[in-house]
Amino acid sequence: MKPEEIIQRRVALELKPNTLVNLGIGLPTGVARYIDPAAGILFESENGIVGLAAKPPEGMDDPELTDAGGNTVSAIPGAATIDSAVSFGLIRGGHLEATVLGALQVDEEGMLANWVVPGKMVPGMGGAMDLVTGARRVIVAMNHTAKGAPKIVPKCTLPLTSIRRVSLIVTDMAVIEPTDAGLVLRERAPGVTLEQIVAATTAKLVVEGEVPEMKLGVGGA
Amino acid sequence: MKPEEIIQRRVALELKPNTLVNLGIGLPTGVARYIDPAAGILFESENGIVGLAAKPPEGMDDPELTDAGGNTVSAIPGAATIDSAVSFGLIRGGHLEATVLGALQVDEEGMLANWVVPGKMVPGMGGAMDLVTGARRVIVAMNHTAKGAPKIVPKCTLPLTSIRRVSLIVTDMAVIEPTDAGLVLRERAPGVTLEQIVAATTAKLVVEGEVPEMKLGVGGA
Amino acid sequence: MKPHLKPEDAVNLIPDGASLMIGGFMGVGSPHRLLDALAASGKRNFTVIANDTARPGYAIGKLIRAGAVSRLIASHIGLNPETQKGMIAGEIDVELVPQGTLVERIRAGGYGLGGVLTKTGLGTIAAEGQRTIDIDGEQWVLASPLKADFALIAADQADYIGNLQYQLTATNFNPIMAMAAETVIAESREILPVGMIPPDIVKTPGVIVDYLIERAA
Amino acid sequence: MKPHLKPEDAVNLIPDGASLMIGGFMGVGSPHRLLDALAASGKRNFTVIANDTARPGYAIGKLIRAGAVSRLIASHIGLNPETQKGMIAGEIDVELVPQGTLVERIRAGGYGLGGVLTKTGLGTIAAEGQRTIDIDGEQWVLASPLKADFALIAADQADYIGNLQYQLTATNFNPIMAMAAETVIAESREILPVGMIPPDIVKTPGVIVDYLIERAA
Repeated sequence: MKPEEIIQRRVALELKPNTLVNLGIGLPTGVARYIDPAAGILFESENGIVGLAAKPPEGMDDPELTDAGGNTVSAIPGAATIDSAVSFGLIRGGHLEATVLGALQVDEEGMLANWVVPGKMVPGMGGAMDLVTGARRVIVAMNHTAKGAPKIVPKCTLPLTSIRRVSLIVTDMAVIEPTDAGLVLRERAPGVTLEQIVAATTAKLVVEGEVPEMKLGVGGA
Repeated sequence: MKPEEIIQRRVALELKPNTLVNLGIGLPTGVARYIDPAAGILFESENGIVGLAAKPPEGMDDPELTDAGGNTVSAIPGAATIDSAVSFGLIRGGHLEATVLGALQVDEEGMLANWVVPGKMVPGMGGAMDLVTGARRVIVAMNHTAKGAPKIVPKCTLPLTSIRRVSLIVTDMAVIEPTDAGLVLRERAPGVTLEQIVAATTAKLVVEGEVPEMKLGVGGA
Repeated sequence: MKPHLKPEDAVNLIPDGASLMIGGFMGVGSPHRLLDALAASGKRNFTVIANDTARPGYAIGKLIRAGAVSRLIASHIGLNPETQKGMIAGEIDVELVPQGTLVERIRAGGYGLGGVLTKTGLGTIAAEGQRTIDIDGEQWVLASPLKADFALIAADQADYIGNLQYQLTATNFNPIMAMAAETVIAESREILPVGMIPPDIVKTPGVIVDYLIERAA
Repeated sequence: MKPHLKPEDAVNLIPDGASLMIGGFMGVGSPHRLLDALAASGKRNFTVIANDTARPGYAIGKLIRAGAVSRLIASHIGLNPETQKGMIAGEIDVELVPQGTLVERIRAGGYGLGGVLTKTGLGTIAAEGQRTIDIDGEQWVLASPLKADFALIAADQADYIGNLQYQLTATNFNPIMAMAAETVIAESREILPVGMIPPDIVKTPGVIVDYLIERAA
């Protein structure tokens, strides 16, 4: 199983039936593949749609129906399209159950940096700051390291996306929950040892007893 | 001509073609009768309609199409219905050319009191405060006196509707413009003398030269 | 699919003392069947947030007549003397708010904003007890967000998953209130299969609606 | 009836140095014909307020490539390296604003509100230089309203008096921007006789639209 599939399948288990969820562009988008369609989970995109669905059949896409990356998408029966003010009303107002997004860094306090590398990459925050500040749960979905460099660090050196602590970190190696007591290691990816996780993490991890292996979502694309 | 018809016909001349106007319930509503339909003036009502029109034919009214007084109305072709937030966005955001409303008192500074008589009549301000604060022009349309008592007074004794000066006062006796120099008497109603106006007004009036007789709108219901 | 309830069962969800946002403008666009059931239920001590209290014994006026309202936040009560009497008698604690400020306060509550900055009411008794903020030398009234335990709203069309569409001036406060309450109960003239309300016509996405009222038997 | 203009004539209304709100999200729901004409006009020194600058040479990206933008207020420029280059070279003064704050700032400008109180960006570099307000012990970022000389927006249907309807995710910032500019120029896929867009479908009342762009010859 590819690292990103592990992450996507594990995140899929975090999403509650009949709730509204925002999946970031890239790796998080793929989480939708591992969701039971009967669970009634609604995906939204900050450019103004509730009820986003997968890419349309070849030749059937509509240029006025896109996700936040500008890619054409389809929609479920019962979708609703909304303006940007209503869209961020849903996000900021606590109506969004979960946002799933990538990270450049997450630190021991659960702070997230994911929008800018000063002097190098200044794309703008888009909707990320609203999502991380407003969603009821913030789930970071990312590879544990970037080119071998740990991304879970003692203290973010990059500018923060929000001063609100994220809810959960899901990587290809581990599931980690930021708490008042620090980053608690909750699960290991299949075949990954505690020692490997600790070695790939510069942040201090709290380990409480046995660390079980991840369960993975059973759906499939 | 009845006093209220004088007021309505005179106010009608103040309304500019192709603009958005709010007419208060009661006397101001009747201003619409004296507007040239070709002028493209759009009437709105704060409960959420742009393009309000007169009462529908008997038996053709719809209970879900009403003015701010809850009375059934009709609408022009090209009307738009909007929620209360958009409605007050139009009012507060400077998109409303004029509001025409009644008064309990107006004073020498052009301040308006029209929503409450403490201890006696506490109906609530409804949309009046937003209208008086937000409209580009505020036109007071009222009888010059109430049961013989002057309504244009040195200083409002009733609670103000806004600390924003009204643009014009049109009564059955006179047209008065509040300015930095005080209440300037601009016009007399047909057959009314300067002395009669002064006698019916406790506020100081500024009289500059000849005071011409009102022109009146020529349309008719 | 959303749970769908008879009005009298929906009313059982609402405890004494709950805060209720109620849609409508002089009863136009109010959830009448729900209000009938609530007034008949004998429940009381509600905080009601609404534009007005309609006329005596009509729409929200039924709750007033039933003595079910102990606190009211509204912009206008002039056409319901029973509300005014209740206020003067000290039975209803009434907070009068300019209509445009009221709708923005509800919106702020539902949209996660910290308050409303408006010129409306500035320097009048409507702003008494409220903070004013100086921004670059201009004064603004800071009005606080409003939220409620329940929003009781009325729509023209609903679908099975709670998407709502409104009609004409019956729209008014309904879509704004739907965003600002913990639990949203919607009464609709029609209830349609999913997909029958086009996405661009939906004003309230079903995901924020918790219960639909069944059609009348 | 609203004045209707060819894109190249509409562009003549816009002076060098004007502030422009431009609808669209990655070019979806942007007024493409108007942007083409504006980029070709040689006018420059614009302040652009928009969600993003799309991709190089596309939609608002055309204005960037033409060197017509000296100031930009946007939430995202990541997919247009030309904008980033212009920013780094000091040719474009870029203010990055969280998307939800950007849309509320525009709305506040158009709705006559004094600012936006949001938690978004609090304690981050996005809030640097901005005032925070303490409300009952909680901190909120106070973001200022935005207005513009022109809003250049795109609709799906217009009628002769300027009522506008939008489609799917091409809606985005368009109806909000239409409220916040001195002069509103709307480009629409269809232009219909008055009365063909039902009142409840109209998202932008024609009264705030100043000019329509004629259909392509």
